[in-house]
Amino acid sequence: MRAPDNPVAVKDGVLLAVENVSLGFGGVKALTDVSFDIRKGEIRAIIGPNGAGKTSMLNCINGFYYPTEGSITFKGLKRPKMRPYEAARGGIARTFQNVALFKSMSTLDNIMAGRSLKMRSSFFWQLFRHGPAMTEEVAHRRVVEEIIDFLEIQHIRKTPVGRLPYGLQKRVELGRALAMEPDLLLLDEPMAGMNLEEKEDMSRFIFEVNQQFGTTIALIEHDMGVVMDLSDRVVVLEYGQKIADGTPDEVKSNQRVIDAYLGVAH
Amino acid sequence: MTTAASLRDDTFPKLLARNARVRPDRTAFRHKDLGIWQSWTWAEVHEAVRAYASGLEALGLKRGSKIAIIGYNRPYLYWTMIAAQWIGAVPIPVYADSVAEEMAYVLAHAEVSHAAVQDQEQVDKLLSVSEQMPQLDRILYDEDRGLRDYDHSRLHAIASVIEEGRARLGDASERDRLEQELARGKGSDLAIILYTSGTTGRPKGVMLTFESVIAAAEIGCDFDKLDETDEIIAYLPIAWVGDHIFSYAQAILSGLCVNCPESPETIAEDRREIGATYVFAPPRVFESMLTLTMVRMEDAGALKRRMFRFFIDHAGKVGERILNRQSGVGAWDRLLWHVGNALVYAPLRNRFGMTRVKVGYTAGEAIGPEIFKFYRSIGVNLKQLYGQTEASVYITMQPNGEIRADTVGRPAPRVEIRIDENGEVLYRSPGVFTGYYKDDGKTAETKTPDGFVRSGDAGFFDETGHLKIIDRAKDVGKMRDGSLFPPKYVENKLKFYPNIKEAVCFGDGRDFVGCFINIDLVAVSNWAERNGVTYASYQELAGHPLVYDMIEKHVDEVNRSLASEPRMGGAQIKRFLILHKELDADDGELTRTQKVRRSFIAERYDPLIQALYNGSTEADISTEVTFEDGRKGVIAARVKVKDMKLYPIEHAAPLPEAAE
Amino acid sequence: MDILYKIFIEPFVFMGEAPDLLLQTLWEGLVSGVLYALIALGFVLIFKASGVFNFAQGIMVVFSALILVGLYEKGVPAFLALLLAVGAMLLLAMAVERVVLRPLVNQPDIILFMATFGLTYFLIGFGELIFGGSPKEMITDALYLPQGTTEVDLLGGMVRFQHLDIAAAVIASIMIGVLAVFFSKTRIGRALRAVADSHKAALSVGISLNQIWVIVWFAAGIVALVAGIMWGARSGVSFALQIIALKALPVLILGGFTSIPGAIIGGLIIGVGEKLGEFYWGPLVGGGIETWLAYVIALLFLLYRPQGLFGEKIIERI
Amino acid sequence: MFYREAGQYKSNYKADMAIFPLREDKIGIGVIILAAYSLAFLGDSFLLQAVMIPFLVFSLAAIGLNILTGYAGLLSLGTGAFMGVGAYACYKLMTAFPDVNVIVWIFVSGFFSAAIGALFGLPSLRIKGFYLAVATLAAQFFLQWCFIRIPWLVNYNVSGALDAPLRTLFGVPIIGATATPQTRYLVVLTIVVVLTWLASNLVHGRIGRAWIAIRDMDLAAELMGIRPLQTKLLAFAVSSYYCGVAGALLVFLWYGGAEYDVFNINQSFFILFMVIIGGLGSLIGSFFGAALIFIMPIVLGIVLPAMFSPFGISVGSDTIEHLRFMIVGALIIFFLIVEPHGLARLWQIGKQKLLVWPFPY
Repeated sequence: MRAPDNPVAVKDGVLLAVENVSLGFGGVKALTDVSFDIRKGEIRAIIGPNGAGKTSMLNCINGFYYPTEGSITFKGLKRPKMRPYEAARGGIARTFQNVALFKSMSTLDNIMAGRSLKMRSSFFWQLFRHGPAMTEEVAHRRVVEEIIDFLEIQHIRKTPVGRLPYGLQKRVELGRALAMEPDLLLLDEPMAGMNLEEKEDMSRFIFEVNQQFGTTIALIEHDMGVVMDLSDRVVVLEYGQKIADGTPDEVKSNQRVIDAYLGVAH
Repeated sequence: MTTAASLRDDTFPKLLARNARVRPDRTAFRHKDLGIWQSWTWAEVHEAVRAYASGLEALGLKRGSKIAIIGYNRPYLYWTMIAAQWIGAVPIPVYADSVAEEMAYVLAHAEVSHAAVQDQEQVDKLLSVSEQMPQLDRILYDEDRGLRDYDHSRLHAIASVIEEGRARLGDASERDRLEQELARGKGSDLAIILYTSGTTGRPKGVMLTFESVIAAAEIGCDFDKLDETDEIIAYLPIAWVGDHIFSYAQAILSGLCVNCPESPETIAEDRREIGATYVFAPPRVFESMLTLTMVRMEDAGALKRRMFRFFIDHAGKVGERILNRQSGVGAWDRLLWHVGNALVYAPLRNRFGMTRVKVGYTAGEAIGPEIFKFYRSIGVNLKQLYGQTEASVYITMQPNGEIRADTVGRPAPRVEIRIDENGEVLYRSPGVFTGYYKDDGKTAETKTPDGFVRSGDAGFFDETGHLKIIDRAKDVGKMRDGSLFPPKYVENKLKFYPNIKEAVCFGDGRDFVGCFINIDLVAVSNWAERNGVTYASYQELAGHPLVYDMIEKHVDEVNRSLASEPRMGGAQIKRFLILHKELDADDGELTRTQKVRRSFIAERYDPLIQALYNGSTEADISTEVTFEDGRKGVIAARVKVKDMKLYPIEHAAPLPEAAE
Repeated sequence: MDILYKIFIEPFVFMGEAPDLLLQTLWEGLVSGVLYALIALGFVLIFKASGVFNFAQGIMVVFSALILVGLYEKGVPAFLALLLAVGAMLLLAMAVERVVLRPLVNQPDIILFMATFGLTYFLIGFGELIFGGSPKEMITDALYLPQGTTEVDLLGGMVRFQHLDIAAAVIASIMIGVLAVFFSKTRIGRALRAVADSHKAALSVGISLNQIWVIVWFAAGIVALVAGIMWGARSGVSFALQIIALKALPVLILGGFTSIPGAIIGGLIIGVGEKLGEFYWGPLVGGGIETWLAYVIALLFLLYRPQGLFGEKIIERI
Repeated sequence: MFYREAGQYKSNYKADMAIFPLREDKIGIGVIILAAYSLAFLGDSFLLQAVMIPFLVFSLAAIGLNILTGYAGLLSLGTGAFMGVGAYACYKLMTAFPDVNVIVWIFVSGFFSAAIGALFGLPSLRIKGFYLAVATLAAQFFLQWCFIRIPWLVNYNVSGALDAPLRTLFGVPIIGATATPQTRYLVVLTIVVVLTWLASNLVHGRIGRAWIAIRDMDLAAELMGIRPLQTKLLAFAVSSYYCGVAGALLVFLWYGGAEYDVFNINQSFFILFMVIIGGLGSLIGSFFGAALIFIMPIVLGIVLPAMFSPFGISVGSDTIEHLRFMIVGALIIFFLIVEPHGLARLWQIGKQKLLVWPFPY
């Protein structure tokens, strides 16, 4: 696992800028005029009550939805409407709120699948599982093993992920996203449903990913302790609108945020 | 071949150079890392270690200085030992799971200037107590994970030290100098200091020379004919003398391959993958493997279970004799054993990862004879040995064909043993240590002027010339009539019965031996179910007459076996009772490691002791207990005392083989 | 150019020139469309309530008709035979629920789909074993189904209406109407809808899933019986009929797997489209395009609207 | 029980990623292939012609469908037609270029069905599940119609049927009336072994992982950069290639000539049974499925009369036929209930049991 090969020169250190984005399904507005940016190398948290549009925001960022209004600029380029796999090619990786692993595959194969983007040996050699195909397979296996080592999941290397407990599945999913060596890593509630120990492990991994590989991370998380600990900056959404943006301390003392979380009953 | 040729090669670095010469392409080390067994040949190891030695010198490690080695079994850590020895420094392996304070004591006591550790965890530990070890100058680490942002002025990656050494070795004069360093080492030099924790007090540093370690390694290699085709899996603490002899000394001496597992959780799987030919494990490993086997077989289908039982029983009858190549096994039994081998034994050995085992050893504590026999009966050549750090392991060994569960074997080759009047075992061999580091007083206490070492264990030779260890020498008491009373020995005999969970024997300074017994609830309630015994509580079950009858039978058997052993006949149990409650660490009756606290129990159950020795047939007792939720309560009961028949002491009578 | 003219201009010119023929074709398409719809309805009923794609629906059409005819041939009065056939469908529904559905509950769709294949094979073998493999005449007279034709002078030509077709259209329409009422007005019908929405919801109303399966399979069986009588009257009762059941698939695609109005409208579109295509464009390629035209229509339609005519737009979520 | 994996350690990734990492499995496969070849010399003509050749041909077709349905998760009911494309293509090629060895044409004919398959796979980007099945039905009926209506395909043969002209390999007839079952069996066996090996390579590598990823969780796969359309089309193409070759083998090396009717919808269903009963997503399952679905009726055809005759009941052949249908149908349901993941799962469980023997898990 290395830091991204050729870090793109990004103006002002902004890796991704969301500008006045709105998103609607039919009559329902999921996002209204949201703007914020993600700087290179930071951990950016997106928080907000249930239904605030956090996941929709991630979906816009990785090309799964296209904003009805506004624009998203990634690596200095305004993004056209694209298929999700093109966003992946652009260097955005993602984990999901409800684990979306390939259930019948082993941990190893799941993470190997995350290397798909980097594999390009021809169909011909694939047929023989020999020559360039095998060389490539071995080279990527090594990278995958390093990820396995990093996430401390050696003991489940060959277990079909469908049989793993939830916490480990989340870890494998993180591994699969890391395998893409992304410039921007989107984590949708990476710690949902975990016990304290698992949460601590996961926080450590996220932190180390950020530190060791310099990967920029945007994460949605409900556990405020984790968010405040991990993230450099926090953006707060409520009912599809941005209500606060700043460092954890700033956000913590923001009256609207306090209202959204505590004061005003929904 | 190794033994004779190694006269000149009297240190491990020299032996390594020899291995690189005579078997450069054979695999020396394997380490399961990144999903596969990364391998290094002797030539590669030699090259890396030489560079490492040079790199260590560059970091200021000098002849005579000490380097601590802390971590799980990793090739780099073993190589640190050879590299240090190459330039005349002394490696000091330390238990990786020690807490920082213990480590600080050992490192300060040994005055180590360098430490080579496995990972961030150990680095953190050392840094946390660094002010207690001012002489510690450099820390080297194997895994760089998490250490990126540490201050690297005194911290080095082992790989980079080796690289540095390689660069230095580019210079021919440095190469020559290093060859001279290698040649300067001699057999009488201090090779290693192994700290033993001991039961009391501070750890003591056992100093061993190359001569003694190599001599000890030779004893084992010759005894079991180890050579370069053998494989061992290194998973026991590197600070323990066994690992040092088996996975280090013998590996380098005979050129066998050392396999380091991936992580502590994957040992079972890694062991199976490698299929080691030379195996060492403490009894608890064999015990838990057997337990797991039995538990899993409970879930098997009825037919398979029955087949398994049948063949395991059959193996119990003839398996050992077949393994020992003894005559007297009928053709039919032999055939049946081979069928069983195909259906049960060989697959079992395979699951245990013991398909290729040439010889396996267990030591450290007594192994249950049932367990020991089980492995031997299914064709695993398991042996016991008796050893100590001070002897570089070997004191007694079991020669092929003379393997018994209840003895630890004959004196190992080149080892002399004598037993003093208190029953303590003393030994002398080329492997014995030179002394405790910086503790001449202790050395003088332990070593006699004629070079014998006090083992601290009491034992005796049975009439076949095999040594039996009965207890720690200081725990062996004398009864009023002067006969020996080894409480643990008797208790262990009792505890080998599954129905007996704990036994506490009394007899020191008394007329006869009396005993408290704790039944094993699981085993006995099973038995009760099968025999239609109904009961409402532990207490009722423990006091049930039928349970008493059953336990009485066990005690009787123990007495019979005691009577047949020299010097043990006096320790037969005259009276026993079954305790009405389980001995519990929460009540202070057991240590946290589940050992009985005899004197505490004697005090607490004084009325029962009175009853044992004043001839009454029952006694009332009430004890305060602590429940799981922390509440306290009182249990009162009336406990019965049983008298036993004693056997006449038969001295030279031939032993029945199954004596237990 | 010529070919384009033949495809895009000539047929329409022809339609305009002979509107009576167009009307005739439309009528025939409409009638087979109603019958397609009836079969599709059987699929929809079962799919809606149990998520099973019942491949055996086609064979149930044949099987029910066979029982009716077979019993009649053995001397059972026609309407008693009809009653017995209905009873047989109930038995079948119960057996299917007990033997197939219950043990396979919670299995993936494709497994249940395959199970209905097994059911198909079983019913073919069973039907043939009892009633023989040769085609049979539907007992049109005994059931008082009208026969004969009426020719009506319309749009400058004679348009023929078979009485049987009229009856089929009427009966099918009544059948559909009854089902619609059943679903919206009765307690059981509403329960069925609850199941379709959510199994949990159904359970909370206190309806046993197993009972519902029996009911929908029975309902599908009756629909199959009606379809069997109608088709049988038109083209004889034989196992070749099951191939027409496959025609229900494009109908389902058009209408959506869960929509009853969808099944009806889809049936009509397919029936009419197929007849028009065969009559006006078929000769261009040598005829016989009826076998695949329906599928191609459905396919093209799917590319445009993957969720079907009445399906809701699918918003993919992650 | 037979496994001795102790000591079979892997010191490089290539060995660790081998398709059969355990020695015992390698030996097992070797033994099976050897046995299959020796059957050519030990088995009688009936066994080879009526059992083994069709079994292998159907296995190949089942592998084809399994790649599409089992691995990539795309349900297809058009297998029969794709087989037909291969058969007709092979016929055209070998009659147009009689000098080129027919083995070459058998392999080439698969490319034609691959192309047609990919074409009909185009809708798979937008439609899923049973909807897609209907798209493949369009292929089935349309192509079948083509086989009937385009006389050029059969070289304007008046009978409208495909015939098998004499073709040789190394001078030995392998196609045509004079080809012995033995030589035909050897040819079919070799082709099936080679293609199975290639398929196994494919599904264990990057492409296989992409297929399974699309099957298990298509959205996640796409968000990881796997292109859905390319991946699905490739599955259609490869699948149809296998079906095409199987179709060519079926007509020329088994039937020795055939009519369009061979490639009807029932053939498609038949192959689908094999895949489901054998096990979705398993190559070995394709063989099991083919064996069960093809051989079971044959066995029933032999067993049923034998069962009735002792009771003095003589039963007509149609009754036997009807019973066969019933039993096959009932068995399909039975197998689905007992093991919905197919015989391959049973095989897997069996192997696992042997591996951990004597332990139950």
